[in-house]
Amino acid sequence: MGVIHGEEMVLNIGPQHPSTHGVLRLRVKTDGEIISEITPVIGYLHRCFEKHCENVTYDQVIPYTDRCDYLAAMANNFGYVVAVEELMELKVPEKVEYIRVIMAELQRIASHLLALGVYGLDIGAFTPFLFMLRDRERILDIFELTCGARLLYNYMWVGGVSHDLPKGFVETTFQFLDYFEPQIDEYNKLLTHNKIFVERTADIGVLPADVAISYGVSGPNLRASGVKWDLRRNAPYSIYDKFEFDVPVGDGAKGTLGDCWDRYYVRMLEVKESVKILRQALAQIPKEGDVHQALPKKIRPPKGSIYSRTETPRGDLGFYIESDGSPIPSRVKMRSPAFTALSVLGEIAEGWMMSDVISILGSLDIVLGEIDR
Amino acid sequence: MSADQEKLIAELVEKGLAGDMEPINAIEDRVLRSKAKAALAKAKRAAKVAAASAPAEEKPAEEPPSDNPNQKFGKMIEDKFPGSLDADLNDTHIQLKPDNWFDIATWLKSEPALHFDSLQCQTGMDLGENILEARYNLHSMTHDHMIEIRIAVTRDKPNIPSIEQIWRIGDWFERETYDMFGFHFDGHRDHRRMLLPEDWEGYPLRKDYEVQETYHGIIVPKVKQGWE
Amino acid sequence: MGLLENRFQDNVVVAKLDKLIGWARSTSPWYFQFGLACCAIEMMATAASRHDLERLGMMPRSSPRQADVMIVAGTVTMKMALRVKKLYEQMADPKYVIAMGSCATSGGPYWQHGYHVLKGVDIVVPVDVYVPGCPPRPEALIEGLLKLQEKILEERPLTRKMA
Amino acid sequence: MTVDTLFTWLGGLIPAMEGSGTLLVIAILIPCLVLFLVVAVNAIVMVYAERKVAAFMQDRLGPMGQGVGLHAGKWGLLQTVADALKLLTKEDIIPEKADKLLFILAPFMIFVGAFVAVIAVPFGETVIVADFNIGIFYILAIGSMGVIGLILAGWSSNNKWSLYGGMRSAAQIVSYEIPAGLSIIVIIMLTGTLSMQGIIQYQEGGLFNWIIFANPFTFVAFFIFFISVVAETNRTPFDIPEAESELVGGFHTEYSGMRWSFFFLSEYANMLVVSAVASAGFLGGWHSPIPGYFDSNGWGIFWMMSKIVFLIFVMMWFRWTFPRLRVDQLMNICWKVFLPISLINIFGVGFWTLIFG
Repeated sequence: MGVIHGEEMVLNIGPQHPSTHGVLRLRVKTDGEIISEITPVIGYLHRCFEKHCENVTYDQVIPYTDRCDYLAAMANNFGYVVAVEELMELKVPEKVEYIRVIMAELQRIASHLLALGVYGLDIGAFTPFLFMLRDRERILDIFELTCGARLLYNYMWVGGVSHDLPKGFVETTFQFLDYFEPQIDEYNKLLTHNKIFVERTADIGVLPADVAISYGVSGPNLRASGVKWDLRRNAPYSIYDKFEFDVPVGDGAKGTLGDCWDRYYVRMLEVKESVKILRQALAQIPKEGDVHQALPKKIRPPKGSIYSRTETPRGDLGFYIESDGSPIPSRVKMRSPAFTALSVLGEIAEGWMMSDVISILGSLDIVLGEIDR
Repeated sequence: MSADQEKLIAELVEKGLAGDMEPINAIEDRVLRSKAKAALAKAKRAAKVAAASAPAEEKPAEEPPSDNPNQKFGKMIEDKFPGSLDADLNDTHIQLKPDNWFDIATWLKSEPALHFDSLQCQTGMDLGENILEARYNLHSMTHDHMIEIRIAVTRDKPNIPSIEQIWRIGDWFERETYDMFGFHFDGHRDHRRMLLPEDWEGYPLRKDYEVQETYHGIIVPKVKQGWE
Repeated sequence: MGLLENRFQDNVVVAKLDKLIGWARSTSPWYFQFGLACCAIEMMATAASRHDLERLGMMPRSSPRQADVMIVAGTVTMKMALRVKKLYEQMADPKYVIAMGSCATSGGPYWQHGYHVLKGVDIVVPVDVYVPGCPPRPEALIEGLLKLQEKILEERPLTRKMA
Repeated sequence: MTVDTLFTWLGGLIPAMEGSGTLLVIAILIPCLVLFLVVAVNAIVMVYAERKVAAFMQDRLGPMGQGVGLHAGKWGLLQTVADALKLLTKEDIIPEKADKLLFILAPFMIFVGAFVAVIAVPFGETVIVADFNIGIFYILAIGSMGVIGLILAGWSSNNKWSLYGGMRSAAQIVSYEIPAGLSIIVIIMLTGTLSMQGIIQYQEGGLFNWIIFANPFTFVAFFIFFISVVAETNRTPFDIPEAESELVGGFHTEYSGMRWSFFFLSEYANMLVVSAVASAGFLGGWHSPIPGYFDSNGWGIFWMMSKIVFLIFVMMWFRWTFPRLRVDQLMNICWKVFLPISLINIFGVGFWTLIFG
């Protein structure tokens, strides 16, 4: 590992560390508190997703996509299923599209809640984390109501969804939204405008827009740097063009544009937008229609390849699927947004202090299951 | 199957090809409906294959200025770097030779009209008979168009110039593709395995990959003794 | 505790002492946050407000030295297996392991084609309680923890065991 | 119940040993034993209270003793007793490369620093172990001995995280001693004596005679003292030395079993000492807020303990709401904010007493 300088200390923020959001190792060169060099080492959760995709049929891959980004399982299903349907040019009934958008937006709220809560935990505030998890539990109840699972659902199938909406689903979700909206202001009071929290996050880990694009960063991290890029708006898939919502972009309110506070606040605003989408979707959802109607008996997409992207809570989730006409995909490559977000850490976290590196890592909101696939 | 059922399915397939699925879905008898659907799917596939081969002949006849990005930019690459194309253009991708891929990539990024500033995804492929292929999906944030570039190399000489200086995310994408397939990206500053441990043998995503027996004394293969 | 371990004949006093030590250890098993994958999120949800782990006296500790129970929550891969073994050895003595989820128990959904996945954490560390599920529900994890508390209660550290 | 009154009283009881050395030793040992019990029980109750307060603030139940087998009390009351017993029977790991002697010595240094300071704390009119005439000065001096223990712990466990924790704690505690000391000077300027009983006597006669309401400068001095004392006992928002999310365990990463619980014990002993000083110095010690009532000797202990418990509750309240500061921000606040203000306070109090007499 080369010559270790006298005063510099090589430190492993090791695979097991309270705030690395899973099994990520940061090999850090520090002298005193200042970090001079960071090299993330990943692969501790490499579960051979792509090898599995080459050995199981199209619809058996769906549970594996759940387990890639286990914080936003619905969004992963959605991404994979949209890609396969695009490959097969399969048209899905209206009601299924609405159900998928509702589930994806609920999942976005749940994932952002946990991301914001854990970020507060990294900075040292314990209580917001538990408040946000308590509200996330209510969303998990709604998911449990529909498909019986709490975290990993295997809910969206190619051509439809596994279970139709239960009776009273729309009312319970409306009840949740009415309960949830005032909670967001409570979080803002508790954490967002908290003087110490702002002190710890403003002007820290600034990610300029061009660096972000060159590193392929996407999602809230990119929007916090001022780039208005949201797949639901720029390249609408499914029926996102039916809803009107605006895309929150960082504006450097509490410090320079693209700092940790912006990334945090953009996620908070996105939760509000998702609530807006949910209200519209729940109002317009067609009552009748069979969700199993368009389920193809045998999924054999024609020979060819497709690259399709969807907007998950962490960014652009891309699926490159190559099919040779047989029911088993010949190659599925998952382009994970957290993978690109982590690659930026080496660039923006150098020169900061130890506690800032943890804060920057938390603000990027990475999930190791998706990075290591 | 009685004659009139066959006739019924035939004209249903005509309607299906024309695009409206209502009559097929309207049949109550499940067996008949699934037969009709299968027939329709077969007919569709036949039509698609015919369509795919159709443009091949009429393309040399005259050059339709098709707005498909792959075609358009493929031609631009052909004019700028003659002889770099590996196969004739089609709608899905641009096939390139590996040798001057670095200058094409810098040009693709710096050219204001193209301005492909974000490398969306890089995929490795094992096409069998020792051909490895690296596929790049490039996307431009400003013009919002997307192309796919494929570079095929053989297993014994898998060298592709690395583009990690141009798109910084290429650094990690290429390391992962090397880790999984065994490409060699010349000029890559940190050419190490990305996901697997340093001392892992073999390249897992190759079709003919055999799992190693033990790793640091732990039995790796899928079945422990006495399980099966 | 090394000196006192299984040194005494089994009589009333020692039995009562055993019960007291067993009670103390089973009432406050501090767990070592060992979140690897999806089960870690479910473990966090169990430790949060609705199913509160603190009710059972379990406090999350981030350093192996102060933890008694290691909940292996998630898929253990080959690269991570050596770390799991090393961390297990760092823990102070009466230590227990709970394999949470089917990945930690037997490799879970990745057992067939997962070349990089360890087929069960009991290859590297001795496991006390296996909690099935992918991910196991919070109630299942709490049931696993209660099972572990029962097991700790029955342990007789002081009485000499028939070697 | 100071030591010398106890000594004379015992001398009267057993005339044979009147004035002999052994009697003096006994007279010293009994109050120290009582004090040790007070500190230990306080630590156990405070650990339980902290977990319950944290739980109720976070909308959950906290230790309810609902585990299997014998219950841990009705509302988990015996939870901390179980924790202590379990920690007693844990394996005691001393890392091989650690500096063995310092590693063993560190927790006791911290605990001694906190425990010895409790001797001078007045819990009532006569309920004090040793009424020094330099009471408050003695407490501050002994209190700062704990820092050495922290640095020793950080250095001797030969672990990079503990080294970080040790260095950070050295910087933080030493620098927060100064604003705390300066705000104590404000009290001494008003009361004229260093002895704790003297300070409290000065504040007799109801709520508005307390030093905190003496003049605006002492009001500010109280808050500066309280915040810098929170920093001295490593409590959030200043818990940087054992930052849970950054430095795994901070300076006590390598400690396990009973040795580790000494850190826990001394943290609560420290909290007891500093909130006692704060309530004795600023909040009128064992005087009752209403001038006439409940002022007899027995009630004194009640008032003193209620003020201490209230201040400890506020510290716990801080812990579960505030995020954590960064090291340089912490230094910034101490040297650039607290120090100038406490100097202005001293000047202000001097000026105020000059004018208003």
